Amino acid sequence: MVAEKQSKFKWGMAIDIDKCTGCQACVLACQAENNIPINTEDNFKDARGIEWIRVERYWEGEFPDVKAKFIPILCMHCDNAPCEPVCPVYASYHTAEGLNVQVYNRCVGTRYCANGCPYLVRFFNYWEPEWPESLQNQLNPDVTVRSRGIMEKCTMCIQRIRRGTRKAKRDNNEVMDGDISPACVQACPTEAMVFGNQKDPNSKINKMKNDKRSYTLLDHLKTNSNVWYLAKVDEDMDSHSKEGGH
Amino acid sequence: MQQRRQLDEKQINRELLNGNLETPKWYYPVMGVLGVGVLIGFATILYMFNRGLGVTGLARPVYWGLFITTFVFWVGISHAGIMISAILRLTQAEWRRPVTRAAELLTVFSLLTALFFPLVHAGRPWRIAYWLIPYDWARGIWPNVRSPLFWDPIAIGTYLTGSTLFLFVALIPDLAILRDRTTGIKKTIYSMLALGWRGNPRQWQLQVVAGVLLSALMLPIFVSVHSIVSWDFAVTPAVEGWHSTIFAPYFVIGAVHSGVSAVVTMMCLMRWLWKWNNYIRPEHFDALARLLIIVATAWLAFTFLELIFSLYGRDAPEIALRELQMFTWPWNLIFITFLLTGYIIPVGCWLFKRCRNNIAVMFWTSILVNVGMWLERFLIIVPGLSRKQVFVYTWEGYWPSPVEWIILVWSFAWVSFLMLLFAKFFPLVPLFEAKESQVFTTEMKVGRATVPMVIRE
Amino acid sequence: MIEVPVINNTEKFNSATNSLVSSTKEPLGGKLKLIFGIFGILSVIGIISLILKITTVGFDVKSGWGYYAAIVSLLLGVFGTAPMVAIAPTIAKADWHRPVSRIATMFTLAGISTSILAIPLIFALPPLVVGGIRRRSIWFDANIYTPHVFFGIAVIGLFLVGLGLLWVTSIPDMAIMRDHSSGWKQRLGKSLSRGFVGTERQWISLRARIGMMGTFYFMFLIFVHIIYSVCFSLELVAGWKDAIYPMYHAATGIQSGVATVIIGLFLFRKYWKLEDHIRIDQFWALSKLMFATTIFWFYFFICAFMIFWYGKSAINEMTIAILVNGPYMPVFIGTLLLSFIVPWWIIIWNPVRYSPWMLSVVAAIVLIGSVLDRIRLYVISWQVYSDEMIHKRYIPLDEIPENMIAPSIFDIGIFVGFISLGIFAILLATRFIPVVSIWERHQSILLTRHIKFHRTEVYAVGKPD
Amino acid sequence: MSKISILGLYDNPDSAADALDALSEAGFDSNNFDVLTGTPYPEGAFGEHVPQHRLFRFPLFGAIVGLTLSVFLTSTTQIVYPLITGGKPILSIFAMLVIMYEMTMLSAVITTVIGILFESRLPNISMNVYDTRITEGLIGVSLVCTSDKKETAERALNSAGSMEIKSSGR
Repeated sequence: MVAEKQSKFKWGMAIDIDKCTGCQACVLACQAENNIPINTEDNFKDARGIEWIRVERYWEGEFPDVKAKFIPILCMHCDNAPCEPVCPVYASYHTAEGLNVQVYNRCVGTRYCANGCPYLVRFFNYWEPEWPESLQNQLNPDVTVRSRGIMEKCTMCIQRIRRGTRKAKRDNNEVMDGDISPACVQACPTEAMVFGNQKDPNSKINKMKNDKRSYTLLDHLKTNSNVWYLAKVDEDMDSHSKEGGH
Repeated sequence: MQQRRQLDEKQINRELLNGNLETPKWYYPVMGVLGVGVLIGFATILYMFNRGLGVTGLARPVYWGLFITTFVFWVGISHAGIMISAILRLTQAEWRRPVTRAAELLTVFSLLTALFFPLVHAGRPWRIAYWLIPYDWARGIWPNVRSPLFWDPIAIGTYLTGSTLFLFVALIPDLAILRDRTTGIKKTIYSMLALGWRGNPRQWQLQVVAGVLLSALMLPIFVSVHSIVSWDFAVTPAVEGWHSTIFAPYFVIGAVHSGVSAVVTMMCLMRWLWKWNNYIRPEHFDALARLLIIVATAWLAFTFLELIFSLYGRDAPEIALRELQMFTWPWNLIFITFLLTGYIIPVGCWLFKRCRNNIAVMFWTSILVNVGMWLERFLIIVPGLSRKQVFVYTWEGYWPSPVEWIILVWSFAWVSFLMLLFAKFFPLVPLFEAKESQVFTTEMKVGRATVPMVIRE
Repeated sequence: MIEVPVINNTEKFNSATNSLVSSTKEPLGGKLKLIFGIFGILSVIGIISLILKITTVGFDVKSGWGYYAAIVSLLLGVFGTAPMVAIAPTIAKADWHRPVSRIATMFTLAGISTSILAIPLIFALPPLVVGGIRRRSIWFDANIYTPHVFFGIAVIGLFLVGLGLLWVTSIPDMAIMRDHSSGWKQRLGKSLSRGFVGTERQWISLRARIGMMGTFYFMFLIFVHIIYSVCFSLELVAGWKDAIYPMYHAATGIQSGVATVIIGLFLFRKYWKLEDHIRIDQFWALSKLMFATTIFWFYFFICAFMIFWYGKSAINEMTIAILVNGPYMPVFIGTLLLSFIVPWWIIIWNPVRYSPWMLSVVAAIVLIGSVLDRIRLYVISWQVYSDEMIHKRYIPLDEIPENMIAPSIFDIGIFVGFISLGIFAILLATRFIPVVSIWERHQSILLTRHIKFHRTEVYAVGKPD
Repeated sequence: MSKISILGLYDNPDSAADALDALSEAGFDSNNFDVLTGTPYPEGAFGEHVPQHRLFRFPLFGAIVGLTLSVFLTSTTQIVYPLITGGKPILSIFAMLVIMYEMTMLSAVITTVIGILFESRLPNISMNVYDTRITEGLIGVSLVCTSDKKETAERALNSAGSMEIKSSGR
């Protein structure tokens, strides 16, 4: 693709399922970082909760010897994203840095992209978002507060990426691997999640994505996602995880 | 066997203009009721704009619900017009004549209504209003031509413009008749609209050529419109229930099924309300029912092909989807109702000549067909979304909220309101076609039998 | 309403009868004998090469049967759907079809070649259970030889129903042959016309029978097309999921059928001297049909292609590689040109639709196009089939072969031979059955009039129902 | 010399046809007189000369215009904003096809309607004399001639047995 050659970044993420304990730290960090409205109980009841990253739990095996398997799912920032071309107003498109971005200002809320997304990581604002008085000052100034009627989704914390690249530019040195990390990656206690630049040959993510355990979700749809998962080291579960998620 | 009555032009004028030159006594009460419905509908829409889409029943993963269903439904109904007037004109079917205008009218108004729904279902309709329509000059970035949601307005706009012009061209001679029957301000308005029609051979010849040529041009548009609407769904690989290659012809044939049935419904109403028994005769219903049997059967065949090939892949999401769609409450009930009303009951009736010639039966069966067709779209869209991929993790079914139901009812009130409004000022049955059929049909004696003859030039 | 004068048609009737009956009577002149000889020899060649193919290639080498399958599918279209040109207008009560219908219906006789060719193909088709595992099929969990049985029954049934249709529609003409000819023809006519003398009751039952047989034939045809297209190409490609494919197959089949009828009409009109029975109106109407079917080719194609191109999933990309831009891309481009673009562009002009020979040129182009179309569809599906691959979710792009396989000499022999066999059958029939049905010709004489309308003369058509 | 228009009304087609013959015998040019009916009759039913039209050129022209416009619109939109969506090429031909097709058809239809109006000489603001009974089944034969020919014209119209003759100067 033309535009991709111009940039020296292609961001990506790798998640080691083997290290994931399902502690939900990433979920909380994401909610705090990105001004996501509080998911109250009613929100979840009418299936309108917004969680840019979620931890799915799968029970494997029969009681008593059951194993829980956790898999954090966020926007895969696919290169062939089914959500992008269907948007009539270019609100969702692919940046030169390989990110799948959602331009809130353009979005008119047709929700077509959400139908196109096979991972269900795009969310619609049904109501005007509200925060309790105590949290008013907690909002992140770098992130837009999305009004009602538009789609939103994981941005790989684009505000942090911008900050990192700008800083590197200012004290003119290269962006080192690990300089930039989204909130979820930063918050992960077991360092199961790794974020980095795929065009940097010796970045950690490149090693992980070329690992023999690595796989991507729903690869038969050929979305060319930029989030890789490293299968759990567990003989009787490898077979499952190969088939994308289950 | 059609019982042919000779009608002179005076009588045709008197009978077919009875809705325009004088007002039937049922007119104002009916308009009042419909008007109230329309107002309630618009109020509801404004309320929804004000509060946000939260007032609908939509929830993840069903992001499209009743609004899109109804949008597809009305686009489907709109296929009545060109089906009747174009295809039957090109195949020179004599019985089309009294129906053409009403059918084209239905096309125009149902398209207008259909266009409402993508607007109201959007999260920020006011933005669409000044960003996408007419075109996006506001932010210096034009719409994405790769998006099916951009193909839709183009296709539907083309169809709407085309059928409106078609309607107007065919209306000119009748406007001239009205011009000659009215006085005062009405006369001036009609004279302006009639563009000084005199009815010399040249104008009549062009009128005939125009019919054929415009039909030939509208036919490809007619096919393309619903194909493009179906591609809204079919192009998304993520939704197993939608990603099927048969969708385009399947939607088109379904649209013809529902559209022609809607025309039948309208013909019954015209016969009952304006007493046009000389023009809308049982033989017309008979012919339409025969046509509908073929269309409906083809449509059923497509339905089964689509079903077979969705299961043919034997993918888990597909099977889960079909289980939900056919065997899980409440969808199983809807599915059965859809089969019964969409095909089994109506076609079962139409097989018998007695039913085909019975106006009341035709009325109710045609209404059943449209109930079924609405349910079909609902069954395609909602279950398809609720089981779209392995990652669906919220299993509550979507069910439309009162707001959505009110807006659905509003659309019906709105269409009939517009139709009646039109019927007050313009003739619903093309007078010159009625007169033409008097000239262009005759009878011949073969031995003792009399055979109706059609004159070809 | 204008008065239609009652005129006496007897002499018109007689002249029509005589000229049409004589078209079967005329002695086998040298030229005709020559033609018969050529087609006979070619058919023999075809049968020989069929036997050779079975013995040399054998049923296990699936890739060797691609062209064979393509030929069968072509014949299903060219000969099988031609009668639709007679059936459809009859149901739609159009009045132009009367001189055409007999020629169209006679192509059912050519079904003999399809039925012969179908039998070896049944043995070549792999069973539903391959390597102990059941492959994807529209027969789901049926007996593993279901498609073979059903296809066999369907093809033979189509042939028989076609013969029935031909016989029913020509009963009155048999009666005429019985009365206006001598020798074996008279005896044959006597036995086939089943004592038809044209009573009211006989005509009514005849009309009912024609309607019934026509509908039967149509249903059988669609059934055959669906089974054939799905079982003999679609199911052999792992992951190819294309709900519109059967309809596409049927539609393109009808396109080639219309083309065949146009060419047949042209030749019979020219060499059987039927100018005063087969008028320009018939070509005019057929050209419209041709135009419609030509557009349908593109419509059905784009309906499928758009979904695959936009969907962009691995399965979609595989399907596009197999159908469009894979090894058979040149063939596909040829199809696109000859099945859609060229004929569409020629036939869009009014003068073309009035001139029979121009129309037949277009029809020939369309036929070549449909040959290429069948090759593009069938050869690769038999080429990529393998007992391991068939169970995969989809065929990876790198597993798709780079280059296309060329037809063997036997394939060409079968192609030429069995088409000639069909034509031979028809030619034989024309010695006995008038190529324009006399009774329908009488009907059109009876029901169409040129009547005076004030200062002009108009053409009026009676429409009894 | 001032021009006037004369209108003769007839109650059956044959006498109207006679009137046309009488007029041409009286030496009027067939472009100057015209038959007005409330019903489309088959061409030449009154022995009038069948008018020629060039309607079929209009849709062709319109189609070409629409095609060029749509090609321009779709290609520029994608070239000016080279935003990659879903890994599709910047110039996605098959997406453009849909829009090209629709816009071509649209402008073809519009030009056709314009052509119809143009070819049937509408809107028509000529002050020629007219009678409202024509749309009730009477057949009018209208004629434009110089005022000195008035008598001959009226004689011709009367000879065919017209119910009524109206005339107006202009």
